[in-house]
Amino acid sequence: MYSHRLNNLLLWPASLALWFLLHGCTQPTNVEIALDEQILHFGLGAEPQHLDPHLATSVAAHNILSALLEGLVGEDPKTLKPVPGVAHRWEKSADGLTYLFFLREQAKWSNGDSVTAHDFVYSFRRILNPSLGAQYASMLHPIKNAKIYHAGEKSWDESKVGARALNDHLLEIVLEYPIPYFLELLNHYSWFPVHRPTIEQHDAYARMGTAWTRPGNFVGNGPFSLTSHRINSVIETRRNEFYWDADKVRLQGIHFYPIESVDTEERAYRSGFLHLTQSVSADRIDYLKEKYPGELHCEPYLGTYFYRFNLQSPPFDDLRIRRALSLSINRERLVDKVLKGGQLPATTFTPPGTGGFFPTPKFPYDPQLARQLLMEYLDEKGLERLPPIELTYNTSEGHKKVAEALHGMWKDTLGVEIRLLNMEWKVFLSTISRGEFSLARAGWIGDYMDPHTFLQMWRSGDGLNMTGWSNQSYDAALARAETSVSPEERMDHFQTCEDLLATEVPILPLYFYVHLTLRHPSVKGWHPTLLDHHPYKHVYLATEDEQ
Amino acid sequence: MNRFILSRILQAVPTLWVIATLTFFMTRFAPGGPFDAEKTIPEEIKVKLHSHFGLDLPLFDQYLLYLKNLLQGDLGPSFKYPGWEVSELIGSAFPVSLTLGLLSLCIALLIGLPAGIIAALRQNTWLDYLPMSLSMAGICLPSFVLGPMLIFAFSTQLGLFPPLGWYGATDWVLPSLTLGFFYAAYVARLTRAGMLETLKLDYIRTARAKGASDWRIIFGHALRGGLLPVVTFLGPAFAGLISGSFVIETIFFIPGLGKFFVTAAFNRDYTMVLGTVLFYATLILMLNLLVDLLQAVLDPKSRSSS
Amino acid sequence: MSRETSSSLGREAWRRLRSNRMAMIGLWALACFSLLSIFGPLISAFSYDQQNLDRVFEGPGVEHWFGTDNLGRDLFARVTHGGRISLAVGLLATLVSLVIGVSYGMISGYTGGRIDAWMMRFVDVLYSLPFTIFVILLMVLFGRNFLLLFLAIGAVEWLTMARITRAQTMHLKKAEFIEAARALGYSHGRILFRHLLPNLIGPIIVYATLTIPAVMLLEAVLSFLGLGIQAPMSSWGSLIKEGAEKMDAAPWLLFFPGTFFCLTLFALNFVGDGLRDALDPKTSKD
Amino acid sequence: MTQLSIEGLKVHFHTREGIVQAVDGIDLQIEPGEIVGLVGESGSGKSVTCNAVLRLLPLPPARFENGKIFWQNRDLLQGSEVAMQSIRGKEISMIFQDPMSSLNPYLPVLDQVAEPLVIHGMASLEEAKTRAREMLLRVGVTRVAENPRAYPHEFSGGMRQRAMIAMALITQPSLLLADEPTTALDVSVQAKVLTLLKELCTDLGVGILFVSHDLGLVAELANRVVVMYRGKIVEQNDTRSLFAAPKHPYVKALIACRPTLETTLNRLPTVEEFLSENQDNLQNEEIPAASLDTSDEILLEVNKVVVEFHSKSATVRAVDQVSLSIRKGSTHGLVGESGSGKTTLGRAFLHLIKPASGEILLRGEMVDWGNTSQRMNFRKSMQIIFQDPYASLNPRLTVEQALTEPMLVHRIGKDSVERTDRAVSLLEEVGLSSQHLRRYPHEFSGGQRQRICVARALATEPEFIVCDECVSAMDVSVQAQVLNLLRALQASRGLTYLFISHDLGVVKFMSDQISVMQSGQILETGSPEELYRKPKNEYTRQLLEAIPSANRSANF
Repeated sequence: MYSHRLNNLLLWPASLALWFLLHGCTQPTNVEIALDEQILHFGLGAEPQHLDPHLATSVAAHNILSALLEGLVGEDPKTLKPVPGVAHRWEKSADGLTYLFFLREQAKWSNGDSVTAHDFVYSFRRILNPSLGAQYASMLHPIKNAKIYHAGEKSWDESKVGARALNDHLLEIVLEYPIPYFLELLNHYSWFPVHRPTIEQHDAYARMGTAWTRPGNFVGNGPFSLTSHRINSVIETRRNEFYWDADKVRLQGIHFYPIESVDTEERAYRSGFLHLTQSVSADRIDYLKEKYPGELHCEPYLGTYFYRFNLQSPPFDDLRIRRALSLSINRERLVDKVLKGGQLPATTFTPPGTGGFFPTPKFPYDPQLARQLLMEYLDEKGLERLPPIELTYNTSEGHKKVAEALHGMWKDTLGVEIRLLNMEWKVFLSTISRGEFSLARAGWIGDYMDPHTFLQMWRSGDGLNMTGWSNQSYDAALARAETSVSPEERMDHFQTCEDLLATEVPILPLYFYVHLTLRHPSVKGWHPTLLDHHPYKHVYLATEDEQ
Repeated sequence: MNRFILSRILQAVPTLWVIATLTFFMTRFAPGGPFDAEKTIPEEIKVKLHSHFGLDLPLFDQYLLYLKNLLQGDLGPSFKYPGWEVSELIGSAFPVSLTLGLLSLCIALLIGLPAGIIAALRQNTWLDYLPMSLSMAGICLPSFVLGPMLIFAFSTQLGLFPPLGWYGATDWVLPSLTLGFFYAAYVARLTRAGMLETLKLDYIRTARAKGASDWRIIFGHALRGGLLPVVTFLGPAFAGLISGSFVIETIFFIPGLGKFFVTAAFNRDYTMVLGTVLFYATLILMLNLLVDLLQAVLDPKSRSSS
Repeated sequence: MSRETSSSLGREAWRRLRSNRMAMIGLWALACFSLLSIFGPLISAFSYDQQNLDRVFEGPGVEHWFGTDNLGRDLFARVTHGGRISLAVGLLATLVSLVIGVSYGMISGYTGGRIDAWMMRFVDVLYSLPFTIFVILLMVLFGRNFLLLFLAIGAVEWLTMARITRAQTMHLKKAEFIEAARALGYSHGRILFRHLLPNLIGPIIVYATLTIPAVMLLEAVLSFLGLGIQAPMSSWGSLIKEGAEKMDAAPWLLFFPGTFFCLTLFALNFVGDGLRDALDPKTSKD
Repeated sequence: MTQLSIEGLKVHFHTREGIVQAVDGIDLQIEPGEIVGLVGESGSGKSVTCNAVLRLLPLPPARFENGKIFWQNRDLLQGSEVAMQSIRGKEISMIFQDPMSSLNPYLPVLDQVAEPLVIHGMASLEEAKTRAREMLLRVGVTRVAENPRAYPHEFSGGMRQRAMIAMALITQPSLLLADEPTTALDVSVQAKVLTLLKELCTDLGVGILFVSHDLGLVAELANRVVVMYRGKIVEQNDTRSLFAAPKHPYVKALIACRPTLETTLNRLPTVEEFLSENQDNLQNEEIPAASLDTSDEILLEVNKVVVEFHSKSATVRAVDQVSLSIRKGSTHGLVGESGSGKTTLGRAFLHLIKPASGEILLRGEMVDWGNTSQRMNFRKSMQIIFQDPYASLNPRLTVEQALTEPMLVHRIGKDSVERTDRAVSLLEEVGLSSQHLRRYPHEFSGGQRQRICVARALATEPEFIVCDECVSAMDVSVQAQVLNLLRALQASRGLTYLFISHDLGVVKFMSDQISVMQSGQILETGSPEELYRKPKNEYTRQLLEAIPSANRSANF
């Protein structure tokens, strides 16, 4: 009825497609250009909430702040042992309570100002200032009287806080009690200095959410300086010429990309957009191992994946049931067959090697004993079978997979029916903190290289305990570990704590985290570390042959 | 006409007020707060944070304060990114979403209109069945499937377009296609239906009786009437298009608005939730107005009545 | 009015539907999918949650017809089990949204005037409210009720339905047979539900067939918020979502649930079109 | 030389229900400049013939089975579509029935009128517009002079049809196909448009094929009349001879069954009666003056009724202070042209539209609308029959449902069996039978549907029925049947009618009293004879004059 000329309409989309075909020619990738430019393209995982070291709380923030700022000491790129940073040397008193830091005179802010001991005192004072409301202020509580000042009742001078600038380049820090890992602690961003004139210019001393962390305002003392920040897009840094060790810094800049989706991040890596990914989807491990054998890295990480029991309500008020559930988990199999990322089965709560602590493995796999314990319990209660148990977790593919796998294991060995309940993150948090759960997923990442960061949370009534478990021997052992000076003694006390956790089973450690990452072979000077810290000044980009 | 626009804008104000009020109280009654995290915050710091954001005031006072600020055009600071104003974040993401939305709209129209017109003219031939089946597929194919599929084909296999990012024109192609395809499917269906309806009308016969060619009949006479349902659909759809798509932004790593819409709720970023909701509502109200105006342009009858 | 006439009405429609070839193909396909969903899990040698950690990510084969997933579960069992849930949710939730949307839209359009304006402003408001927060609040108020799933889905999907119905109602209420009904002294309820509603059925059915896929995918979103299907149960929405993530490593994980999903929607579309024609007495007999 | 020659044309429609032989072998010639009237009722194939000439029929379902159409010795059915396009609008133009829908609502009228010149390359766009403007002024569409960008909806129906004529004639074609061009127009407008058409075509030397169902109208215009019936030509002759001595019974019937101003019969003859062997029924009694049995009791009275419509910009008074009283058992006719407010008044009688002020008294009583039983009682006693029997029946209800539902609502009949029985007797009363109970409205012809509407109106056993243009859309033969039915029911049931129509002949045939309405007001009221013989009002006189003379009296 209508003439064939209409078929011309079909040509429209076709010609458009052709146009794009011709123009969509391939360009060199980020990674290829980077060899000349020496720019590291870094998958950040998430947009950091704050770029203020005293307010920051995330891994993402650490990854950026450790490029922009430098603490009193630095880290060895392989061992993370303290090496000179802003302080070129330090002295420790015999009782382990007083530290003297000798600051190098060449240390400069990115605007050319000198970094002085006063800057550090100012920074400590700022983070401890109760008006700022810094979440990590307690990291500085080891400083003498810092807690008193932080409580807000007394002024800085009245509190006699143990941090003083003896002169422009000499800083004295007096501790409340001796801390073996004090120098390691200094690499946490809460100890980093801030530039006083900048803070004052933006009235940010006691206020969060000011513009001082914006590019153009931010003055740092690290190897890199902030040049641009677009939310959800990119944070760009450039080599800081004023950095005292600038000659050693080989990278010209680092670009951080907050790509939240692991799949997108993986595609970004594969297309040469990124040098490094923040993580890798667990389901992709097999595939990537095969395709990118030398580029997929599974590095141990200072974190434990576990479940909390709620001891306040049946059936987990009974030790036998808690033990039975624990004994019937084949952690080896969970790690090998389900997670497949090289994670270690957790038979202790503290990851082995944390601050030199290697706890004795407990939490065995013994289905026989598990069944026996369950039978005993059921007989005693006169039950036919255990009523279904609710397992609460926050929505995520990874958590779901583990939960589903455990669901299968418990069903097979014990015949116990588990109901999985997933929740949106904030609902999950508020549900757990109100104690409205019976079995709940949890994870803990250590803040510093010491077992204390793990074991302190199981103290009776600790805000993070939430299991309702309280044990006086545990509390006592932990208190002794905190005050003891001798490393061996401390380890013994920590071991006592671990033993108590294994016999009382208020929690169900499942596996130790690994840091799964894709890393391009051209990234050099990058070493696996437990805290996933990688001092950028040692990193550079080179092809295989040039070393 | 001006009076009409003005009265519509005045009507929008109470609607926006109701939306703001409901959203305000809904977000506050949802469990969990903006500062809840796995590592629980000490109580005294929480108090500090609450007082900084004014959360320590009685709820109703907070509400009044919010309205007061809102009237001055101040959406407040984001809770999640405290260094940033909500309006600033929306303002920086909107151009991205607008670009993506406009491109997708172009794609939707470039694919949808010809497909719908051809299908209508060649009703019950393969030129009808093929585009209509494809459009059915387009409607039921979720973007989280289509996106990765397009990436696999055009980026991984053919290496034509980058798989992610929002830096240059080549980055725009795949996300716009992904987003536009769904709308193209709808546009094709609506165009086909509208054209079929219009081609039956008497005035098309009049045009034929004048000796007009097919081309002239379609473009000179039929298209305008046939496109009215498409225009009606595109109003609200366009609001959806340019307010960003979380899925597509995530897949392609695009710094658009959609992410704020979704994550603000998950983060309990109260001000951001309100900001995005009000932004979206305003957008919808404005676009509905625009559609009415556009209809007036297309349809002289409604022009004189309004 | 009598039972006899209404059943003959149904018979008549059924007879017309039967003569529509595409609709019958669609209907058969739907019947097959439904049967497969009901009996599939029974004929499968595996249960949907039975894991075999030694046989993960196996492609389709003799033992596992559709292959296995990341926990070594049989995909055939999971797809058919998911069909039960997706079909039930898709149809029931769409029904809920239809009931709400159509009633609301009809009343709004029929009443007209100021009430209509207010009712539509209310729809505008609901369109804009944040869905995530809304669902979370629902769960806080009512707990994790399965019925809530329908309520939550209905709560979003009815809005568009209401708008469409309203527009059609406003158009239809000027028809002379509605005026005749008023002249005959019929009550508003009778006019709305006996005279307006049957004449709205065409656009309603067409829109409903487009709503079902949206609902099935929405179910997956809601399960993210913890409402709806809990792991290890499956639904097509969640299987497709998981499959999309593993598309290049294990394509069958997307292919099978995706195919079932798409074919069902095609079938529904044909049945919807057929039903619309069959319920319209104007369509010719042959 | 014969300009257009149709030879043995057969057009069939292949539908799912089967083959419809729309045009079944006709021969027709038109000489240059000749005006030929093609008359027939709906479904007779007249429009199909007309559309077939320009090949405007949808193919499928239509199919040319046989025959040739020669236009200046070229067979139009053989040429290509493109060749056809060059004939359409240039050599042969066409105008259509409904000027409301035949103009593109989205384009300015001027552009549309100019378009044929542009399409056929006869003028540049600018020149075409100038010429279109001249043409529009010539046909009396002066508005384009004020506003060249005026759109169709800004014009009245008559003006639009004038524009259509301008558009058809702007290329000075040799033949104009006019398909029911005045059917949708008011009588007074119709007369003007016809005059215009005739003058223009004579001036320009354009031949016309004038298609209409109205024999009287065709007689005004055509030199020669061709009558079609069921796809065949039953009679053709020059106009005068055809009217003077119709040969075919169908043609005789067509002439007879239309009520004219002169009609004084009690009931109208119908086509069936003419076509059937037995023509005895045709002997009809004349109505003796004032023989109708009407009482003096006033059934319905309206006082100073005002109905207003509010739009955004203005308030329109559709009915302005109308007062009327109707005696029980009588028929009150209401005549007026479209927009006069007669339909609104009818609706207001039934409270389907709420009057802004004034009172409506049934048996001298006001109805309290808040009182359910009073309201229901009012609804039961007052019914309405609409113009379009198709639109006024719910397409999804069977006849049985449509008829029993009012009984159910008004609690007539004790159970469904009894109601169904009553429905059957109602059907029989309107001339249908129980076998129609289970059918849907679309399965009936227009006349049958209107009978169903009548039956439904009767279902509540009303005393008063508003007949709102209830035969206006019908062919004369069907119209006669329905009018006869209404009169018969009035006689048997003692019904009171308000009979609204624009057709003065029909109103006169039906009514005891007639009111003439214009612009929402009643100009005059009187008995039919008075009104038609001695109209007091100027407007009434104009209305009467506009009627084609053949329709004023049966004896042409």
